[in-house]
Amino acid sequence: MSTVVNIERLGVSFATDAGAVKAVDDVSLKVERGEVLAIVGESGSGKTVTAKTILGLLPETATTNGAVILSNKAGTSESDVISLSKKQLRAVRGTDVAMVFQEPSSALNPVYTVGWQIIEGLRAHTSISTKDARAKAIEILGRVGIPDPEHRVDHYPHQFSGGQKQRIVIAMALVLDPGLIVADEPTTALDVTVQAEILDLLRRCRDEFGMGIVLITHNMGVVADLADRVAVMYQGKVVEEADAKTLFASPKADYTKALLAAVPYVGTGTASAIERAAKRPADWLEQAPVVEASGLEIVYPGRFGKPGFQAVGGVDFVIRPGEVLGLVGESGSGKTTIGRAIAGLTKVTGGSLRVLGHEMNGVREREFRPLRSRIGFVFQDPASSFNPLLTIAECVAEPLVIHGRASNPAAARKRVDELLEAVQLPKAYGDRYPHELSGGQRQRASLARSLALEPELLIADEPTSALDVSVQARVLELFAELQREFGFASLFISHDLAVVDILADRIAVLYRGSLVEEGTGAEVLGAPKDPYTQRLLASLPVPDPVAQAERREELRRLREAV
Amino acid sequence: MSTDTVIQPPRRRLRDRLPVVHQLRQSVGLQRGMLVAGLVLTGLFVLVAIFAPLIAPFGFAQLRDLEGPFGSQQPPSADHLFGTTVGGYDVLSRVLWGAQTALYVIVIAVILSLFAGVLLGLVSGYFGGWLDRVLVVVCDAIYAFPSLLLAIVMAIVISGGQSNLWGGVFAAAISITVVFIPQYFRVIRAETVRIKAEAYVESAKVLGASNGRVMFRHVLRNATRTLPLIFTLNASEAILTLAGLGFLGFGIEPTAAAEWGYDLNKALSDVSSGIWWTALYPGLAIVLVVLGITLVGESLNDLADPRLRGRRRVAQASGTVAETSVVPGGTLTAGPGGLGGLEDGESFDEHGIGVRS
Amino acid sequence: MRALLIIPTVFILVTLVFVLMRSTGDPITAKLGGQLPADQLAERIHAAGYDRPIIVQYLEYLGQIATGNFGTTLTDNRPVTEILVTYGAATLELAFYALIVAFVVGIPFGLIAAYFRDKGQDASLRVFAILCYATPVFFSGLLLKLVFSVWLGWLPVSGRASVGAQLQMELLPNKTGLYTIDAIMTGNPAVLGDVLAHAVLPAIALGLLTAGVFLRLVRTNVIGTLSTDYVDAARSRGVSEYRLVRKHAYRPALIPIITVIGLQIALLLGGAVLTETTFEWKGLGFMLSEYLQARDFVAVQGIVALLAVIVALTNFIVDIIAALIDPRVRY
Amino acid sequence: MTSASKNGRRSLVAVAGFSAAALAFAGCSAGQPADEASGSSITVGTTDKVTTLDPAGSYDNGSLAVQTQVFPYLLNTDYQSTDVVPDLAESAEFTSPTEYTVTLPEGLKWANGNDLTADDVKFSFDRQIAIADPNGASSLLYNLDSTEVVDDTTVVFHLKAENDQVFPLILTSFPGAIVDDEVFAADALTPDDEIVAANAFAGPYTITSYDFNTLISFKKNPEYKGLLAEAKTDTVNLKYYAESSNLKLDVQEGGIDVAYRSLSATDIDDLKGNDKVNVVEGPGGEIRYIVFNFDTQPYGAKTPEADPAKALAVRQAVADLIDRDELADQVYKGTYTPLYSYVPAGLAGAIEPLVEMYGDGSGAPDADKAAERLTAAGVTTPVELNLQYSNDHYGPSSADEYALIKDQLESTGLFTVNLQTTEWVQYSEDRTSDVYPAYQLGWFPDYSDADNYVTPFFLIENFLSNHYVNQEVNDLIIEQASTLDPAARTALIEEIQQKVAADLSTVPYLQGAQVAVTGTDVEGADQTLDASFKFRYAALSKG
Repeated sequence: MSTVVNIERLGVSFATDAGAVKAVDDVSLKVERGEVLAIVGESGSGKTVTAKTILGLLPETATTNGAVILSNKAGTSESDVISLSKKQLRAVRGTDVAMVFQEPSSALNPVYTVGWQIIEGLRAHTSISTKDARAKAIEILGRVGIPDPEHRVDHYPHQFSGGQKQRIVIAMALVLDPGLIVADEPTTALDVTVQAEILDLLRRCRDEFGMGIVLITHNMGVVADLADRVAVMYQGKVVEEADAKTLFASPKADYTKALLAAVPYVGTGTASAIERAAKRPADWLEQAPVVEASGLEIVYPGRFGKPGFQAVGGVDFVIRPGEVLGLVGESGSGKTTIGRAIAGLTKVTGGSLRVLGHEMNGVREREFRPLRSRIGFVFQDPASSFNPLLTIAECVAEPLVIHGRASNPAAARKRVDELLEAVQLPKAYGDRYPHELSGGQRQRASLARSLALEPELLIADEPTSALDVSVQARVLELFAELQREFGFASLFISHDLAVVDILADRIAVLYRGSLVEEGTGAEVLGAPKDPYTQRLLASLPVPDPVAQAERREELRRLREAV
Repeated sequence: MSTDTVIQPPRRRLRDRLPVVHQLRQSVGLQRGMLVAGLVLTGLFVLVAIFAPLIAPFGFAQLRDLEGPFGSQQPPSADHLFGTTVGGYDVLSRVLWGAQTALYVIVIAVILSLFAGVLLGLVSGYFGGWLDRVLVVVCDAIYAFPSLLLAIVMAIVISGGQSNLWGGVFAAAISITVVFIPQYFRVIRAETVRIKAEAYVESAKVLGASNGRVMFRHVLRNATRTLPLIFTLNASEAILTLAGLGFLGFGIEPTAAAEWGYDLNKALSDVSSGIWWTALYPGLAIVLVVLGITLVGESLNDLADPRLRGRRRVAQASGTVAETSVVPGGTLTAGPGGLGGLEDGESFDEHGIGVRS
Repeated sequence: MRALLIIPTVFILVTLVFVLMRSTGDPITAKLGGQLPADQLAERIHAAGYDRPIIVQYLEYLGQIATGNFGTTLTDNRPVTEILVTYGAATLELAFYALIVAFVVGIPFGLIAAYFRDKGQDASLRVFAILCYATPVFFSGLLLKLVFSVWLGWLPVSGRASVGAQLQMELLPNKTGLYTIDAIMTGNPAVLGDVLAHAVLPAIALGLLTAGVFLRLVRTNVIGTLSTDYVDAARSRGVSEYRLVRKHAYRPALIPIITVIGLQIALLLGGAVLTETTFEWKGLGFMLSEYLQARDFVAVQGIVALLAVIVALTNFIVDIIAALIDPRVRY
Repeated sequence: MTSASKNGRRSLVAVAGFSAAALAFAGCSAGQPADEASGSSITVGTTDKVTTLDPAGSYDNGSLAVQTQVFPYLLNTDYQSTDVVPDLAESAEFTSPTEYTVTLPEGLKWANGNDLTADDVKFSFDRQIAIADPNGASSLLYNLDSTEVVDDTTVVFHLKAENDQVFPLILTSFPGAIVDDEVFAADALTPDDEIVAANAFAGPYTITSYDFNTLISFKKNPEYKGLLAEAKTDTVNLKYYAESSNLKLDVQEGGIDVAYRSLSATDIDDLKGNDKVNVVEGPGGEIRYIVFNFDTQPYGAKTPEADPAKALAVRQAVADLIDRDELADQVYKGTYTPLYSYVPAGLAGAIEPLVEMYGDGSGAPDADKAAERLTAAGVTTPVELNLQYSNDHYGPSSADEYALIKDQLESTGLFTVNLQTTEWVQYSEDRTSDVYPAYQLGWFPDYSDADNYVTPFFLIENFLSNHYVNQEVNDLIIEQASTLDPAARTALIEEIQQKVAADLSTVPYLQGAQVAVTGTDVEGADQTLDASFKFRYAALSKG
């Protein structure tokens, strides 16, 4: 097998406001034809920069040294991408190497048809008649699994689902059948079930079209599923490189070991849940539930006569004091809507939802306000959950000031310091601004804020999905500790079954606004009854190539059955 | 294990926190050139405006000095560097004093429209509902409103027969204000709607903060980050509108204050008779000041928006390696002053006002 | 739907103007203040009913509007509809020529500035745009007149057509008021040449002012879309930088641009009082300032109502064009 | 990359193409845009505006300028003369103290062929009174009781007051135009387009094409049988301008032949030095004066320190200090001349009382005399004087004019002047409600006779309403209006001027000259610039 691309001693640094920053330092990698090389690492490790260098897509502020030897499709000639002129670079892009982007919805031009955008790639390299170009576009759409390509070729991007959009992005990369595809986090933005299909498609590219694929990801499950060889990057350097099986079986670099340990493995959490259940007091079941939903319906009103959108249609569940209910579902399943309804951010339109003994359907803000001190909320995006112009101490002191526990932020500072200690953040961080903290640190501060008034109920809306794997592990540990210590009831919302499994006593699975399955961790993960839950479980990749191979077979069987 | 080492970020020196100085150090290449040029011109304008009484050789309405009257339409000479106008005033003094009048009008016009516009935009954006729709309709209606009519009404109602400096300045300022309020309203409303959906505002609501507290403590301060840009654009439009009103004869009475638009109007017939200096200097003054202010506004807009901001090309692969990259969220995105900027905010669109074209 | 907003917008404006006009004097004092003694003036004002309370006059005016009678102007005794047509035609023609210059100069140079971002051409184009925007139009108009007509003598000083040409156009039975069309109807190329020559300077003066706005608008928005993911994606497929600007970045950038261009057109159609005065182009803008000084209530209200309709209509048309460009709105 | 600059070049080419095409057209059009009408043609430019063609609906000079060319008047003044003689009429005299009989020649025709008879005359005056349009001049017919048609060619005007010497003059001005009773409506204004379409004209010219306030084209009227000599030019085009500087550039570049009314002082001064044009001047009827409000002026009747003697001393001091020559030269560059009396030079009975009574006796200012007057009257100096002027109604130079007056009064240390201005409409309302102690005013004559400069101003109930009451002057004015013998009437007018000059109800200081700028090949402008203040195109000829 001839090498498609050979990166020798690559170095890339950027000019930022705080001076020059070196993102990639002395990296050497090789990709053979028909082989998938996964580059894995946390954000800031330089993996995306390395990938973009192969296509010369770095912004002007970047300077590179070293060499990236890329051979053309037929393997007849080689060129060093870094020293290519703009014109030569253009000739290489699309024909010898192509890229698949992370966000499918923003990688397609909203105002042009998908057909036109595919033809653009063809027209940039070959002088081909529009009729033939259109035919080629239809053919490539068919190959990536878009139904009824003859008509869909003239549709616009917003008329496709997330998964279909990613298929089109891949089609655009394949149309000139390049020697190498660089896929930058191709499935991160997709739901788990759709992710599995896209990984299959990429596998076909490798097997049927014999292309080399450079897969950039931070998700070890995906690596286990698709990768032949793996390179682990940390702080701009390649700390370890090996074939998939040996890397997972016997990692050598400490960083790799730590990374693998931090990745949640679905099913491992059920043990601790059973042990927690045992410690429950006998009359626990009869205690008044903190949250009780019966036939809960939430409809978002449409604009100017367009029909409303029903986000939640008839859901029943219960959260008892001190219990963690895991709410799992893909995007559009209504899980966040339920969380917001409990917190009084979204109006309940049907059925009943009793929170701390208070009926939320037709609630009036004045009546509900005193109850707010008994509810805490942790948001998903650490970057925007803090007012950028206030210091961390002021933000955490906000609940204390609002509910009169302290006259002003300064008076509350002692209590704030205690809270920061509780979430393992040094007191000195109180004087910093939110943007001076890392994602993980900010999420801890957000936890501190939500616990300021020792609420009885804490709603966490995908608190760790925006964090790196290692940081996520520690935040989840902290969350469990705090839950044991404060004993609050909690609704933990997530799209990742593995994460929910670690914390939840009971798990509820949502699908398009209705509850398809509910039970303890063992029941739901061990023996799922509902077909959707089964498919959801099967398509979740586990960080072990061997086990992942069996699960792939099981998923294919499930798909034929349905 | 990559533990979170405690890093003590440099306390941001006060010098860094001043708005323009901070941007100045950030800017690079051509953008720095434009910002510097803009600042020089604007600084000059403000200095001249403040020290006009000292710099100007004569009073703005002075017709004669010890040796007798200046005479009308005298060409530039030793004691009248810019010559004299048809009315016998010294052009140089009128230009210098004119800066003072222009500064008064800018400050008053912007202050009047700033508060009303921002508050209306905040409330309308935050509460939405029918109040929002009504205010939007009224704002659209204002665009078609002939600000000239308001200039006449204000000229009468305010000065009430007197045409002193303040009467004239307020008349011009108020007629400009009505057109500026919708501009502030639109931008702040869009920002409020955007910020209202941010997590930290929703968290404040969940915590049970009152609407007033949420609006003023959280939303307002973040929504007003784009104000320096709007302030500069309105300042330049204030001058152009004042000149327009002056041209149509509704400027400020010459013995009450020196006003460029008024002098330019008077100078039109001179120019067709070959007397160029009475028109050239006030015209140049208007153009240079508006150029200066707009350059500053445009550069501020570019610097606030990371996409538009150029960065120094770093020397060959230099710079400290991993230290800063430990901060997850990567080195490419973070930077002092946060991500912010106008990426998704409504790009500030231009509307001319009736009297300017 | 923004189209329905035409009615409330016009209604608000006309009411606002009505009250303000009535509170600042009356047409009789404006015309004969310097000729008639106070008592005779008061007598005539009373006869004309201007001294009645504003509410009464307002209801009477609404009654007239309801019956479609826009009334005749008070100072020159002509039906309001007639003045709207004659002066509206002049403004329409000036706006048409000015927009040609604005589009020909503004849009392409905006694209070039975006393409050569932060290089020499970009900075010089941006300063040029700011200069166009910063120079008062009567000052630039004056300089243009001095250079091109007085010193070089190529172009006429002012007005919409020379006397001879105007007379020929007067003879036409179906005179439209749009001199370009009338000139073509006369069949005499010299008349058309004369009308075009008269339009060059005002078009350039007003056109450059608007071009300055377009240029900055296009530049900012195209740069904005140039840094989006889909442009990066296209670049990764080997599409040339120049085509990226012209095709991939330009069309999506049009959506925000169209709304502002629509507003600029509405303002131009509302009449450019400064340009019209400088170049003797008697359009809506110039006449509005004349009628305002003469306190001709009926005429001012008629023109303002027309302005409001123009602004509302332009917003409506802009929505349609935006829908054409942006498929997300259409489906 | 090259393709990018190609796009840049393509747009540059587009811009160049557009202007080149326009220039090319301009080239060929700069010559003869249109074939010249048969016979000679003159183009006149002005910045006046027409209110309406219908004489019953207008009372301003812009409309009169057009009406004079196309409508017949019973009486008129010939070129360069001030005595009123029959024009359309054959004879006109008082047949009894209250009856003024006018006879018409036989067989008079309108340009459209309709007969012009006594019925047309009665119709014209009856409709003026019936319509009484707010913008019309019906108030001038205050003395007309009724109009009687004796036969086809004789009309008798029954007047209220006897021997009214003013009535014949009124027949020559605004309401005196005779209209065609078969075309005009009796009880409403007739739209301009209908009048032009019906060709209802009988003056020296008729209107062939009419673009309101833009361009009017006149054609010589073969049917004209009036006082003036036959029109020398077949076609006269009247072009309207918004901005005086455009009018100046057009006449300077030869775009138009004649420019008449409101060029700025700078324009005229510059054109005097230009050999391509002639600047022709004639006596002007417009006068400028300062009015004192006897109640609210310093030491006025209604002020706390009311003292008529001191008030008079203040007025006299102002009259002493105004330097008329400096105003005329520096601000108006000769387009206005110094005025030392209430009746402008050029009219019968005009004398210059202010020359001897104030200043240094020869018309120049005298600071010491003013100081003496004030100390004699016990007035503490400097006197605080609020002076008001209008910045838009009386032309662009008012501001410079009053800045100079303020400077003249203040430089002597006797006065501190607080100069104010307001927009015209508010100015007219405020001045009659005693808001301004002293203020600027101007006057355009309704008819060119001394009466029109005294009656409106110095009767007890007058146009100024400045509370100036002098019974003796009041009676003299009423008497002169009905004095048949011209010499006796002139003596009365001179006496009135002496008396008012002593009281100084107003201080006149400038008289506007009529100025016309013509191409070097145009004659006749000097002939029509006379005390009638009517610019009659019939006198103009070219080539």
